[in-house]
Amino acid sequence: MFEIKNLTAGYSNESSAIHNINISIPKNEICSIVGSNGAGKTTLLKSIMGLMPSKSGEIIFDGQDISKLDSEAISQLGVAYVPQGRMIFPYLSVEENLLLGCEVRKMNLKKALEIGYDYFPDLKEIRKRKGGMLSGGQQQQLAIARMLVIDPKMILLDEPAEGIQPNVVQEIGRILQKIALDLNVTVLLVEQFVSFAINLSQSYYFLQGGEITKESRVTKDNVHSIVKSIKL
Amino acid sequence: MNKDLELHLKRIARVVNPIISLRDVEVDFDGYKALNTINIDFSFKGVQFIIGPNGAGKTTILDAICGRVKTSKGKIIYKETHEVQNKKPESIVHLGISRKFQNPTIFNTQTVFENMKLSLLTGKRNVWYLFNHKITKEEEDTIDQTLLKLNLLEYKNVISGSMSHGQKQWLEIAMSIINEPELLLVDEPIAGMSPSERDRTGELLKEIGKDHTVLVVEHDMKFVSNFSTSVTVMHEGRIIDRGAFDKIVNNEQVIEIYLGRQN
Amino acid sequence: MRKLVLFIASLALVFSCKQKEGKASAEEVSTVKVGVLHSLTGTMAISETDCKNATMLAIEEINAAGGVLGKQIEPIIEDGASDWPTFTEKATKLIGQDGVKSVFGCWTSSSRKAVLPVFESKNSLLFYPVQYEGMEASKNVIYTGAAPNQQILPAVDYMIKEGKKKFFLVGSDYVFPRTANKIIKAKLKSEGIEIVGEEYAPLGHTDFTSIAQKIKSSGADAVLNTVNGDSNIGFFKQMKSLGLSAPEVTCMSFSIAEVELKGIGVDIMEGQLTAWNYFMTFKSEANDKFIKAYQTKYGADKVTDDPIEAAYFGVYLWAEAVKKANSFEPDAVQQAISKVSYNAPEGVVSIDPVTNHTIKNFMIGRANAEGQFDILYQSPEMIAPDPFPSIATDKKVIAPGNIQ
Amino acid sequence: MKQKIICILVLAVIIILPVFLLSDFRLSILSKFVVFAIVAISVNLLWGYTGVLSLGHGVYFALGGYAMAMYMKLQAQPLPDFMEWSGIETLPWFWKPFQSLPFALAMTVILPVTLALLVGVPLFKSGTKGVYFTIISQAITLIVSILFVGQQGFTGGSNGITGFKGVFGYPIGDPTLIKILYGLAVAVVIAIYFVSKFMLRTHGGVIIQAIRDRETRLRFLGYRTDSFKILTLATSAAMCGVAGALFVPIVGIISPSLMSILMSTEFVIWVAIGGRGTLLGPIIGALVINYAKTSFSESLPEYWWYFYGFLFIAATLIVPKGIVGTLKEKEWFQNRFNKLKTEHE
Amino acid sequence: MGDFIPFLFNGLSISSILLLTAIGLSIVFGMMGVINFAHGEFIMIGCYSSYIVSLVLGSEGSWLTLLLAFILSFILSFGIGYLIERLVIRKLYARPLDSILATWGISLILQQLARNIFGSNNVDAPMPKILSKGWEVTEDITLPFNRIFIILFAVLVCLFVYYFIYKTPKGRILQAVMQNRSMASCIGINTKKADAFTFSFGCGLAGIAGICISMLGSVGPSTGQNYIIDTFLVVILGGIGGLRGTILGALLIGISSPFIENFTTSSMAKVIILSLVLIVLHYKPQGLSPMKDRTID
Ligand SMILES: Nc1ncnc2c1ncn2[C@@H]1O[C@H](COP(=O)(O)OP(=O)(O)OP(=O)(O)O)[C@@H](O)[C@H]1O
Ligand SMILES: Nc1ncnc2c1ncn2[C@@H]1O[C@H](COP(=O)(O)OP(=O)(O)OP(=O)(O)O)[C@@H](O)[C@H]1O
Ligand SMILES: NC(N)=O
Ligand SMILES: [Mg+2]
Ligand SMILES: [Mg+2]
Repeated sequence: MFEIKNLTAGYSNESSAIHNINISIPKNEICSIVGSNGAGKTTLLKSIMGLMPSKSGEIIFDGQDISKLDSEAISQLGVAYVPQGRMIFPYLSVEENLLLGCEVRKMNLKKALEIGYDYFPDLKEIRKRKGGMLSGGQQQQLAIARMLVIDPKMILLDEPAEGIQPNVVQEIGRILQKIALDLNVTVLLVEQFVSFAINLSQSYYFLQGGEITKESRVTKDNVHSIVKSIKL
Repeated sequence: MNKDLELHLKRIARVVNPIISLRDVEVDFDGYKALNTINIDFSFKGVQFIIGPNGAGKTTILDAICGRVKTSKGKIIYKETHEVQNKKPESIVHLGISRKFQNPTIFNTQTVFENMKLSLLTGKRNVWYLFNHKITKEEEDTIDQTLLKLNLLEYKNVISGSMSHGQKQWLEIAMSIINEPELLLVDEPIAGMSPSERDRTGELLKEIGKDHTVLVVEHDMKFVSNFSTSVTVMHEGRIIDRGAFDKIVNNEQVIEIYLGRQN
Repeated sequence: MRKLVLFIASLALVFSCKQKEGKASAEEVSTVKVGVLHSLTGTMAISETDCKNATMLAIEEINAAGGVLGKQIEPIIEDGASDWPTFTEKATKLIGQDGVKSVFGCWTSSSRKAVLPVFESKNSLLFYPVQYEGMEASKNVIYTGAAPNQQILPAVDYMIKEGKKKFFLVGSDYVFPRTANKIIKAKLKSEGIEIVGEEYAPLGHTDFTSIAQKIKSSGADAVLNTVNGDSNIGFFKQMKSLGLSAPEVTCMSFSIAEVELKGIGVDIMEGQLTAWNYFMTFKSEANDKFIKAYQTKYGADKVTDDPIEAAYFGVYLWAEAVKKANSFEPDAVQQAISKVSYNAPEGVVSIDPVTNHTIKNFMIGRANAEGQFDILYQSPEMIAPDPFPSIATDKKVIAPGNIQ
Repeated sequence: MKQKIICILVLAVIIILPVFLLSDFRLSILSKFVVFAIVAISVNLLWGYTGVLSLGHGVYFALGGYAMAMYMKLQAQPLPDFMEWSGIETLPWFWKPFQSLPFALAMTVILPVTLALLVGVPLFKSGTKGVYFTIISQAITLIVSILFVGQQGFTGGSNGITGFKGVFGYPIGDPTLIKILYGLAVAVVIAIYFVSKFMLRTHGGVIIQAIRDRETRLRFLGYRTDSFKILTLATSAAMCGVAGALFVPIVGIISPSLMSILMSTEFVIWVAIGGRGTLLGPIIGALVINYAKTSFSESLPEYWWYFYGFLFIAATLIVPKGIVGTLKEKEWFQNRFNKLKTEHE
Repeated sequence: MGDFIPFLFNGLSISSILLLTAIGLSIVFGMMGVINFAHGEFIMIGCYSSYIVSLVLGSEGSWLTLLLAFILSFILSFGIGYLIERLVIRKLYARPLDSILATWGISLILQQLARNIFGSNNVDAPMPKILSKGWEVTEDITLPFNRIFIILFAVLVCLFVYYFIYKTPKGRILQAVMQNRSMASCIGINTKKADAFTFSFGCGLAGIAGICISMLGSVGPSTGQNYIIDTFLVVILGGIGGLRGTILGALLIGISSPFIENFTTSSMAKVIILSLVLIVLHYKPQGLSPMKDRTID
């Protein structure tokens, strides 16, 4: 169970980019947050991840309020993050980028590599190249793989489909569903690609101007009407 | 390579009266050939897409044209007269080639208006002129109109760094089109945009494409199908097909390596 | 915003005005002000601080003995900060603002050159305590250090007498070494002796690999060293590790005194020669008294050396001259100073009326294991100064400030 | 409007008052600070606005100074004394034209600008940026100062050039001359302030600030950013040269220590503490720091370095935008105010 | 040919000094982006460490003194570096040019501290007697043992640092933090610790370099100042970011020095070498072995 209660956060020089956010995601579910540009989606993820101090509210993960923790501690609790803009370590090789999180956690590197290349076979061919030299899509794939190999309990994805070729986007959808089900991972997916996101999710929140204006569970029956109803 | 394919590629590569032609272009990054003997012309006008798997070399093609990466072989010919390979980026811009980058790269500490002013008065004219230039009413109108087109007019005096990712994308587009370049290179213009904005961007590109050439790299197939006049497919640093969207989506190889089955 | 800026500006002004008044009104009749201008910070502080101390010691002693002409001496200390323009500024301040009657100070020729115009235009008097390259005889400077003919030339003579045939000149890249070497070269040429090399290292240079190598390959048997304090450690270490040491290759230094020797390290310098007008080991009653007073005041581990001694007796000479002239005015003091003498630690010194330089002793010392110099040679009598050695120039001093 | 007039009046009074209030010595020290303010403006133009940090501006300052000093030295002695004792018997050809004041004055600008072009054209054209330029600027300063020290016969070596008789017909140290020089320094600083203010108002101002923020992008918009950088470097060097030329008659000496790394770094510090990227900041910075330095070194020279050191650290940590930059951030001011108020309650 | 060997040897020796002083800076400046103008003062701290040891153990140099000096220099400069990182540098990671000012201030303070503690006089740090001798290869050629020692030591340090940074997990973690601090913390790295360690490690290496310098020359409050520009130039010439470049830069400058000094004076040689470096940088503005990436600006 992941829960956000009355979260308000923002950049120092303005009022606040998000206000009074309330979100709750049951374990092992995929939840989407959709919203147009500037709605505050990235801000929300950043404040969950501890990259930005929240002004008020609580973020409860695993029964613990993580809103005052720093990113490192949050990550160590098992929260993984794919940021907007990839943030690949440019001078580390693909393989080093991929394994870094595992090295910090003293995990089995060989197994992690296998898992990573299994998800994204394209990365295997370029494993010796420096992360900063990759194409945008390759970096995005690497960013997602990097998050998956550390065996997270919860993952935060900020527009993960951006810049990725269509067949891999489909693959990512499958992967997310699979890890949620098989590996007990809770997924918080921020997207503007509404149909892609809603189709994967069990619930969604609609973010507008920094506030949640719509939310609902997603079932087989209402998927289409929801996708239609969201106008970004 | 099989003979038919070779012939096919030869045929699709050439057009009459191209705006930009790549002849045996090769880009080499410390031994890695990001572009491998590229031979292709792009015709005047229209929104022409380049698609292909991640790492195929699409961005690199745009980079080579606008002078951001050095080609190790071959020629890039603009309007059949100017060889632009390995020229300085600023002189390529002066020929009428403009580039929009994948991530928004705007001047964060300046206002939207100043960003626009900077792109309007490109450095074609001499340093002294630029230094003393006072903006004219007409020029301000041009800026306003472009901003209006992109729904940014209300942000005219906002410091651009404080806008969201999407808004920065718009500004970046506005900056690339304000001088009405003849060849506009656009890399993933709709990344991070919402569906309605995507449509607006598409319409905009289409409109520019009426009089100018727009080369777009994009992964969103819906977008490609709606707005493309032609599609070029790349894979591993080579061109593998080109044609109308409907034809391309039925190419088995393209489906295999790029589109996926259940589309 | 604007207002605040103005506020700050006016504040600064008020402060600077205040300072001026504070200084000007504090005049008292029972004291006479003198300036002490040395580098107390920066690279030259190493050497100059000791000079300042010696000056202060002399002033204290004189004050304790009742002062001069019934007045206590009030020293005003300024820091030249090892920067020549700062010297100029501080000299202007001492003379113009504080109204001192004379100034004791400067070490490098550069700083002396920098303050010279100030002393000349304000017609004040500077007591300069360091050996230097000559070519100067200002009316407004009393030189208590050696002129070239009181240090450099006799040292070269000594080396020639020792049978040295091939000379190598090494120096730091500034005015004293370059000009000194010009004189030395003229001298050696007139003696028909070969100069096998001349090298300058930037000030503060520490890596003497190449220079030492050049000395080695040149086959020199004598090195004349005008390298400045700091760099000498690197220089001698490098010489040593290439196996260049006395007596096969004898090095005569002109800028290493006891204070520097302490820093360079006894084992590196042992056996090397230096030329000065005073050594701490010099036996005289006056010297014993001086060393005792100096160590009592500044610590038993303190050493004295030539510039310290020159700075010390400079004050006494000034006091004697003041008494003789019965006036503190620079002009009168300058007139009177050649008529007095003082029993300095190095012997009885006096000022040559023609050149304003001191008639001095000359000695050669060899560094020993205790960090002192054993005196190998002492000039049979005091040497008269010749700041324009005929060997290097055809100029002559007629009177202080009058050179032809 | 009214406020503006009052402001100008107050400023005028503040500028004129020292002439009557201060002793000659203090006034010439103040003139020196004003000269340093010119330097600070020039450094700020390059760093604060164009984003090019030079840690070698001392060399431009000193070149301007040497040009002036050469003229003044020749006025005092037909053959400078240092040439004599370095064995140079006739005046070298490149010294000869410095007998003319107009030539020397022109050179105070031409020499630094020439060096700036020699440095700027190849470096900026080849795309040298950021820290690379910063370190290289230091190296260049080092090169020139070693050359100046080494060529004692032509430059006075590490002594520099001193021993002037006077200038403009007045002897050095003459009270009238000191006042004239003060007036001159103030006039130049005001002129240069307005020149840079004007420069920044133009489109060029926007361009150079865009260079500071994102140079590569600007090139892809079609700007020859290197030309603009060369232009600002040259302008900045010219300003520095003028400052150097004023410095020499005021202080009475020029020496290689003025083109040292230490000096050049101090220039930058003044700007940083006053507020980079603001017009008034560098002036305030130069005046305040130099005032502090002088009063400190008169009373507590030993501790000056500690204080100075802490000042740099404080400047970057507590007031990273400098004095003026911080004051400008009204919000900051307001916040402080509010905080105080709440603390009181 | 006979002359060639001492030249080459001297070149290597100068290179090794440059390399030792630059390697710490290459980490702090190249990897972290902190322009540490106090780097020279960490070298100075190292220099004084050997002096301190000699004060305690007596001024007869021995291998034990040397060993203790190395240990003390590393600990001292590491520790002071750590303190400074915690207090000052930490807040400046996003502002590289500001770090110039702050570290310049630190450098002034450290110099003055040294002056107040040890006096303004330069002091000599003794070394093992054997090292002050030389190996007489032929009558004309003597290779000083201290130089040989320093060359070997530099090679050792280089190998160690290279291995540590590029081949160990710990090194990779440090690299990651330097390349993207916030992302590194998002994958669970304690960036504060990594920052503090990296900076102090760089300072520690400077301290070690200081010992080697004290074997050649004197130790004074401004010793570090003599090296700072050369050190920065080495890193710049090599190209910011990688150790390979730094090694290349040090070798190039070092080896060419004695050859140039042979036909001109030391001052002129310095001018010529600096000018050559500038010319190389004109053609390779990012240094000899630059770190590339695709981001614009
Ligand atoms: N660094 C910043 N400083 C100040 N304001 C910011 C900053 N980044 C974003 N904002 C503001 O915060 C608001 C929310 O931005 P955010 O990036 O969270 O939007 P988003 O929903 O992620 O948009 P997008 O889809 O474009 O990524 C926007 O109004 C934006 O202007
Ligand atoms: N500067 C560079 N150095 C080394 N390799 C590079 C460089 N730039 C690009 N490459 C490589 O060239 C290949 C093509 O890259 P490019 O960015 O052109 O791909 P793309 O087609 O735009 O992919 P995407 O759809 O992911 O954006 C990639 O494998 C990339 O790693
Ligand atoms: N006078 C000297 N030694 O400079
Ligand atoms: Mg976002
Ligand atoms: Mg791409």
